[in-house]
Amino acid sequence: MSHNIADVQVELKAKKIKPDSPWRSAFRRLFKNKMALAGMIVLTLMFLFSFIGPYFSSHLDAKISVRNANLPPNETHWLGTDKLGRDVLLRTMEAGRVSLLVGIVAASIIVLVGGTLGAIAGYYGRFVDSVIMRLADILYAIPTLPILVALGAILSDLKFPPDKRIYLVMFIVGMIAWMSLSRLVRSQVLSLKEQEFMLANEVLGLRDRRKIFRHLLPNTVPIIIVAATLGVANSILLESTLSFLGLGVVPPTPSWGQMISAANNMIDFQNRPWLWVPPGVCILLTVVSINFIGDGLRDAFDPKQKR
Amino acid sequence: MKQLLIRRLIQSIPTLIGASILVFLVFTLAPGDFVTQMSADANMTQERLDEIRALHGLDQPLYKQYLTWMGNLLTGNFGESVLHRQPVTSVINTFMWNSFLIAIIVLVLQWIIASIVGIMAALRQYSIYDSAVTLIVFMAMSFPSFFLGLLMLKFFAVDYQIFPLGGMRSTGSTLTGWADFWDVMKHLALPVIVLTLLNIGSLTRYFRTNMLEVIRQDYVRTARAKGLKERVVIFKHALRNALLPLITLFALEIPGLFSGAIITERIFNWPGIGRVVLDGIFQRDYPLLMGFTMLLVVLTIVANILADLMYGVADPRVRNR
Amino acid sequence: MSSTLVEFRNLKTYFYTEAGVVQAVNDVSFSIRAGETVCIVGESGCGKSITAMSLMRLIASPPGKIVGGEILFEGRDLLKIKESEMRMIRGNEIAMIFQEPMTSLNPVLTVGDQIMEPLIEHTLLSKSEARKKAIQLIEQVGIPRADQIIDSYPHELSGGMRQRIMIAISLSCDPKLLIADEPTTALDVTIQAQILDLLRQLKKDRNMSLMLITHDLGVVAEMADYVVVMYAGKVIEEGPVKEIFKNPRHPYTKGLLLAKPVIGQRKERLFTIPGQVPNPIGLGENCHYSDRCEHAMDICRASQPALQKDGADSKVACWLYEGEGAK
Amino acid sequence: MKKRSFSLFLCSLLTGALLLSACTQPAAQPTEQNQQQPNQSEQNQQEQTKAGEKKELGYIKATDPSKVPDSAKQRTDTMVLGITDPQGIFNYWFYNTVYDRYVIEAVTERLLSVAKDATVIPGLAEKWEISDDGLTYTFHIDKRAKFSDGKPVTAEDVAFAYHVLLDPKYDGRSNLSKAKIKGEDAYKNGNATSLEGVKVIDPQTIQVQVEEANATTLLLLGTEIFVLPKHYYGKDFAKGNLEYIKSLHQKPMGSGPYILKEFIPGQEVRLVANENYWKGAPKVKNLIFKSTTAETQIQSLKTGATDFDASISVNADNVEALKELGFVDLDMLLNNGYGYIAINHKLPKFQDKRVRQALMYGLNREEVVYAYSQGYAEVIDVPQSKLSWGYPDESKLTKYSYDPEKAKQLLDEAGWKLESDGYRYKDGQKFTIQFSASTPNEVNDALIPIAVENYKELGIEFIAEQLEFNAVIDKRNKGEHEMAFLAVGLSTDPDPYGLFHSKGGSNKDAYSNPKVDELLEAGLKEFDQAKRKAIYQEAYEIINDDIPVLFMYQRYNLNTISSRLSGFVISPYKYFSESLNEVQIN
Repeated sequence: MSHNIADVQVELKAKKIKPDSPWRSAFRRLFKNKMALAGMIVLTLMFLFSFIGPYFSSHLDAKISVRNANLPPNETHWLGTDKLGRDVLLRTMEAGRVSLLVGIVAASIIVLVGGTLGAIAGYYGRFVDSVIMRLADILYAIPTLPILVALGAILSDLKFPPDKRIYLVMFIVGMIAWMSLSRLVRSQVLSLKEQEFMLANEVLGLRDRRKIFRHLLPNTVPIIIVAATLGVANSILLESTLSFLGLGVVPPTPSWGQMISAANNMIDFQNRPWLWVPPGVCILLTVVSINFIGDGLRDAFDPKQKR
Repeated sequence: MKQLLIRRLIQSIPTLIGASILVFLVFTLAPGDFVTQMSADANMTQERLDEIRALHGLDQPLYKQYLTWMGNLLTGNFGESVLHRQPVTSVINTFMWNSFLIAIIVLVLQWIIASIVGIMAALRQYSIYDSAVTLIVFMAMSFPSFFLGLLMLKFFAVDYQIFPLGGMRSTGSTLTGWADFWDVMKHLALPVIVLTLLNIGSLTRYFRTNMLEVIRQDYVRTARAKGLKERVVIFKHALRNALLPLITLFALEIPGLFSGAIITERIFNWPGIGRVVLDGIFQRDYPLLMGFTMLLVVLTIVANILADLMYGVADPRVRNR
Repeated sequence: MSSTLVEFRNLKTYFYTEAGVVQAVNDVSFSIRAGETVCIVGESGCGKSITAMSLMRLIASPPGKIVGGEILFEGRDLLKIKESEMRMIRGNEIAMIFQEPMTSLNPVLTVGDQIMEPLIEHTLLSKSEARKKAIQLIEQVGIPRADQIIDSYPHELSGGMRQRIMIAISLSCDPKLLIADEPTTALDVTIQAQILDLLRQLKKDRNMSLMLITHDLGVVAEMADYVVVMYAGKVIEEGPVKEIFKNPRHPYTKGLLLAKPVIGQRKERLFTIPGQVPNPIGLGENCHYSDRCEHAMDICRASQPALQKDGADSKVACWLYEGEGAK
Repeated sequence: MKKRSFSLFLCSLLTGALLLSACTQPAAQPTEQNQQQPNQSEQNQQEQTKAGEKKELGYIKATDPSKVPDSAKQRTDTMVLGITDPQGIFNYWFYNTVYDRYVIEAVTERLLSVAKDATVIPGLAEKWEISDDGLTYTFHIDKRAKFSDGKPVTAEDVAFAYHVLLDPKYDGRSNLSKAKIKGEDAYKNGNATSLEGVKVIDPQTIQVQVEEANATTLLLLGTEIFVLPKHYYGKDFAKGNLEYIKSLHQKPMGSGPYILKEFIPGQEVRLVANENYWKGAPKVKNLIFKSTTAETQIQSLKTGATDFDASISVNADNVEALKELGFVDLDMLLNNGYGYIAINHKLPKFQDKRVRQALMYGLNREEVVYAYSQGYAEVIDVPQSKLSWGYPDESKLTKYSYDPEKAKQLLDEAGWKLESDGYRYKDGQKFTIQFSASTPNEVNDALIPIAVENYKELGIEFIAEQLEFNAVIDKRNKGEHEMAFLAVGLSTDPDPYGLFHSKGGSNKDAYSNPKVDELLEAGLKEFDQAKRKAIYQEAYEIINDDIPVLFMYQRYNLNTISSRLSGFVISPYKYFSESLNEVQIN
């Protein structure tokens, strides 16, 4: 009746059961979520539209010609022309590059800075916690606009190349928008610290850094993901508001926000929809799809998620 | 609890000082001052500009300006707004409460709708209702504020004239009491709708995420095993735990009640503080800006202390720390 | 023999997941008599908890669903009655305690509050009466300083004390049946013994039946009047505890008993049953234990043995005893 | 996925997810945002007017007065004037924005006024004499003049005005020290208790002595002085104590046609007619200034919320929309000011006149101006309004119409050689221009793309940077700018001293041309208008040739008046608010 170990190992190998890493199963679950799928497709189209689209346009070297300004959509200009006679379709594509990159730059900073600082504040508590949280208080209260105005001037004194400036602006925007995420991560870490698995780590004598990044942060992944997707979405919207207030991208480089804000009087709004509909739809599709992907990621990533 | 309060109040003093220095630097770093505006005038001469700067102490070294400003602040004198040539406190007082009126209505609406919609979406996860709500919520979040504002203005005020074209009261209205109340309500309807739509998205998703987390916990299953009504299980057991992380979000809304919505106030011509501060930024009205920002800093600190206190009340595990 | 309190008849509970249909509980029938302790034994994943949850009708649907069979409680089929009627039974006539005391209590409500809830819900006691009853219950489950404990929070109590509170909660409305889903697995041995003594004592005082779910044969030996052995969603053997321990019939039951360490018998290696519990998805019509059973015959791999009477009060589902080749 | 750090992985996953392509059939494609197609009034859009063709100027009558909305008709005794949000400083001595000035001119009056064609006419003073040496000015106050509380306007009130404007603590916009009144220094910095040069002869006459006079002194002492009641504002007034005056900003009192009843910040200003106004009671009983925004100005007129608007920006869209209303008169006139591009003469590359002329020839200014205003602004070649008597004879000026070849030729002459990379270099330096553009600004939005293109053709790299308005002005005041677009307002007097004299107050471009300096100084000293006109003719010819700044445009200004109102007296030199007592509802 006795079976020795060897046979058991043989049998196990025979069945070649691959251990299923959390990422692969998360990926599989992500693919099953139909909304997230749609989001990914639309977002990929947006990327192709923005980064590859322009090469197909026949108006690449078109000069500014006030003659055919504000033409409605016609066969040469599928989406009509803007106030300076430039092809709206081409501009929308080029604008996509700026808006998408701006969104991702700001969001990754929010996630990196906010998540880390939140976890550290939550984990160490007392002194470290109050310093980080008070810094967050101050930054939270300072209105972003004056900082951006001051920043604009400083950059001009330093002779910073104008077209790169929007990314630095977005870096700064990221640096002053991480507070709400850090606060959420901190509160999550505070309650997580009470649970047994952290006590178990304590017992194992793991280094603090490992405990924070390997154990605490992964458990805050759902909140981080929600914040990351909101971060990308809000950054794209913030860029458009900045353009509305004139602090966004420097003409002639276009961004979706700038194209919409160009049509901010009632007349363009009513009589020339082709000026603001394309960028508006682009922002809408991009932001909605990013949010769906974020949501899908949240469901897929959640270790406790039973589907 | 009291001990936590005292510790936090003591901690807030260095924060206030740090904030005041940062606030002062941010504004003085911004190039030009309100006198620069005047230099565009044809009959202005450089001597005259320097005279005015001296009168306002702008020619003093930075640290001296800071000390005088802080000195006045501590005695409650926020200085005089250069743009409105009135004490900063009275300028803030006139405009802030208009912003507060809209913000408080939006806050109440936003939290009620977001909680109901968010919880329902969590309870019926992956149902049609859930994806419909998610879609609408994402759509609302994806509009730039001025875009949504103009769209609303176009449909409701210009094309169908259901709501007035902006402003806070009808022109030359001498109404009082309830009539005046309804007149103001009619005027603030559109800004409230726009702001609620804009803010509702992220909150609904936070409610949904937290609710999903909590519903799978063991104690919810225990509650059901006790034979409690489903309503009690969800709203007493599950919701209380789901609310914990959102308390911090609620506390963070408090400063927002007073800071005003710059873009919406501009589009709907609402006499709020947001618009006044925006003009203040572009016309370099330092006393007004610094005074108002310090007020917001104090509010934020109070809000955060409140958040931690409320968190302690709500979550016994953190309470006795 | 006292009357039958609960009778499971061909209960089928399936789970519809992405990977396929999991037949967690597949045609299970057995009964629990009033005042009797029935232990349901089996490896994890054999469907014993699902059976209990089906009795309480707490299967989350989607993805789970009770697809067939009946559960008669005092003659009433619990699967047919309306949800509101079922809710009146839960916590009142049938109560349940769970394995994980650390997370089974709501962290933000006081212990007293959670004990009083079923009282206020089912027995319409006033708040003050409910509080007095709660203090009594806390004392009955053997926790000192009951009047202070009632206002404390779950995180302030030890694992053992929390399980006692869970028991206090379940007993608050004098249920006829108490389901205990591996109540002591998460506790250390000394506490485990105290909890089991408490359960035995309470069962005797209140003439309550106890449905104890466990994978620990030691607990079965100590507590059970009657034992039901489950494997891969089916009942493969049941009988009085002495019969099962002295004269196990089904090869799987034998394997289980052999795997138990016996004091005094030194062995260099404990017996292990070869192979693994089969994947619950796509179970065939064969005897699910056939690929691990050393007595497996062709018939075993072809079709399923039915649960046959085998002796006075025992049953077994195995082709060995199907009259054909009774050794 | 060996690497295990979660946060890094999160970002790569996010971008990774974005680049995935093949996947199963997507269920719910996010719905296309369906835009409701507004009414297309495209027909007139097609026949684009050629750039630069003149648009109609002057008073365009309403085509169909009957279409005045009922809500406006119901206001039988009230008129609502739309202006941008005033700041509530209704005191000429301390106001900042022109919107406050509209309210000021409804409530208070000035010592001397200005006619439509900018000539000085009586105000509160019915007549005035200037001594032969031009140093003593005597003003005789109209006996009928009374404040709204019935008390007469006296010389004492005028003296009060002079003293406040020269007070050591005065920080308002008026710059009376330019008039150089005798004893100003002693009063301002010394311990004199009153201005030596200001004498009250009798309640109706006041005499002012100045140390040095020029052609603008009369304007400084007369048309720039608003007279406020000393008995109301002067309570416990002493040198250095203006606090009480400042507390009355929102409760002004003056001798004007209207009395301020109520100011609702951010909303409206309500005024009622001053029945015993000394020039006859105004015809409309109630006056309301309502705050309007750029987004809703035209709609307010359309829905009858306002009867008039002074700040609708002039472009083809707005004019077309206003004409569609039918019941609105459009008073189109040339704005008394011009737009220009400042050049920093400290930089060697701009010091050569030929380079500056090349920058003029090389920029297609017609296209920029047309793109910005759709024809509602005119390109200028000299920094003066066409309506001013000081405007030079155009035949003697060079017209810098767009001529890239001439510009290239000038650049070659100036030694900027064209290299292989398409850019011009001189002693090793590439010709680049850093242009500081203030935002948001419609002119810059049009100018930058065109300038980038035009100057690239010449071989000049034009780099635009976006800065907030004050940042641009501050940068220019410190002389750290290279090029920046600015607009400036002109006064009733044609003297351009401020911007083009080397010691001019607003000349921050280090431009200095001795001949121009000499002419401008002579122009100021001369009193006779004919002689001054000849001086300025010569000065402008030199400026036109020397191109101290790139002249851009003089735009149109638009006052939109509902046809139910009439009687406004408006010109580039006279705001609508100074003739409110003549307005009537027809």
